[in-house]
Amino acid sequence: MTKAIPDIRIQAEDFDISAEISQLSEGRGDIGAVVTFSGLCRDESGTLAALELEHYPGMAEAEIKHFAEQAIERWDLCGLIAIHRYGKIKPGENIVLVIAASSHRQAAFDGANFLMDFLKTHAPFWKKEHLNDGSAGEWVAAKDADEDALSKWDNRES
Amino acid sequence: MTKAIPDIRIQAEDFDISAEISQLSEGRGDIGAVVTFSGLCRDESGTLAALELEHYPGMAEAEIKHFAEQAIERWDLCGLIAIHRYGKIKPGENIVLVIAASSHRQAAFDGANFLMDFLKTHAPFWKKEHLNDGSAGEWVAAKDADEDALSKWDNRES
Amino acid sequence: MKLIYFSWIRERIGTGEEEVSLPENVDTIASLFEWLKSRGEEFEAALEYPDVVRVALDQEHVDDRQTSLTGVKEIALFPPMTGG
Amino acid sequence: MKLIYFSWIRERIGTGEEEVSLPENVDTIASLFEWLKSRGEEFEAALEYPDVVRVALDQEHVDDRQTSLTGVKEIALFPPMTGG
Repeated sequence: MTKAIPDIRIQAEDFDISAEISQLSEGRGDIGAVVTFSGLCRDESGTLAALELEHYPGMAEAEIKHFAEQAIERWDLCGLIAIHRYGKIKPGENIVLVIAASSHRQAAFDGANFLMDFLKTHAPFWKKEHLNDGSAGEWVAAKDADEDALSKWDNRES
Repeated sequence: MTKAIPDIRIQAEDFDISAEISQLSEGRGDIGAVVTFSGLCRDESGTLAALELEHYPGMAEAEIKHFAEQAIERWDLCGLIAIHRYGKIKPGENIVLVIAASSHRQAAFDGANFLMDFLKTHAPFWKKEHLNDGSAGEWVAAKDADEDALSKWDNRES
Repeated sequence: MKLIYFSWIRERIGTGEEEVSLPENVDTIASLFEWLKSRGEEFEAALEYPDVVRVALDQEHVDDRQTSLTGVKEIALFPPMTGG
Repeated sequence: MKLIYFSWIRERIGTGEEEVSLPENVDTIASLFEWLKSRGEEFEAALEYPDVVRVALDQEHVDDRQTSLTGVKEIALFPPMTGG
């Protein structure tokens, strides 16, 4: 069987999840499970006006593609899409989308979860906060918990 | 905080994932992660014409609601939707949708995954195959693997 | 008392539901199975492998075959579920 | 040689990218850090906590600070990533 080719996009525009799923599954009879993850901008209890996302063009696509190919290989996915937005994003808006399609449900869950964990810690994106009170926001600090989350993909048979 | 109320629907009609996500997250600033699972009818290498889904009205809703409430409690979900179709479903068409929304990504993944595992084994639905060659199809047999999948939710801190 | 059947159990019995009056000594799931089997070969075929038959009393799963039927209004018999 | 900076490292240095000619003895990431710090207090501020600074050589993550810069065309410095 031909390996699926990951579809990676870094863009300012929003995405439509239903349209992306259709694009992935249309006309295919081998897909039994589709898992999507969308990450949204939270308002941090009303204090946040927006997040500004900076990225490293070129490297961002390459890094996500690298881990997307690992996910396809490890869980034998039928298809994998990752879309990461950059620029100013307001609370309630989408930041990131991962879609994993597989014949079986656990593979689709694991593939999407794995890619998100690596995207959080390995994709060259940085978030700066813009606050509602007009004060200068901080750069969001990396969380140890995100780094720790990677360990669940070590030495584990899928 | 008020507990989220699960939105459970058993219906013949298809669903629109983007519309369902909007319904769940519109106007909310506390949702940081939305995970959707959709289960599709496979064509079983071209042999399958359709699946026919029978269910136990009343009990189907009640059972899914029961496990949906457990998921909301255990992972402190902001929202949870489950839609299960019945009737004749062709290859490539949707069978089931679960959407879990949370402040944090692993909770959304786990909540959706948990509900799907219980739905597979505890919700009163049965699938009958209709084959392309016109021969009488079989009732799909329950899989031990689906029963085994439940064990990953035992004795585990989330 | 309403009895409801699903999937291949429904097909083997030949009906989806029926109203019955249980004899007085039929007061547990186990005795219900015995009584049903006595009602004809379609029931014998449906309950050929009683261990795989799942039971819901008033729409709640019940595993223990010695569970009492007292006060129950609706009993459903069906094979292992295959939803999702 | 192109140097690229992101996030608060870019802000502290005051520019997103620059073309530089490295002195001959600046041939590893460690020596690059020392050389940059000698270029002024904005660089000293950016590299105040060198352990948290991540490095990519030609768009590939590199952990080892003794890695050679020979043949490298583009070096990026940035804080831990916070995507997703």
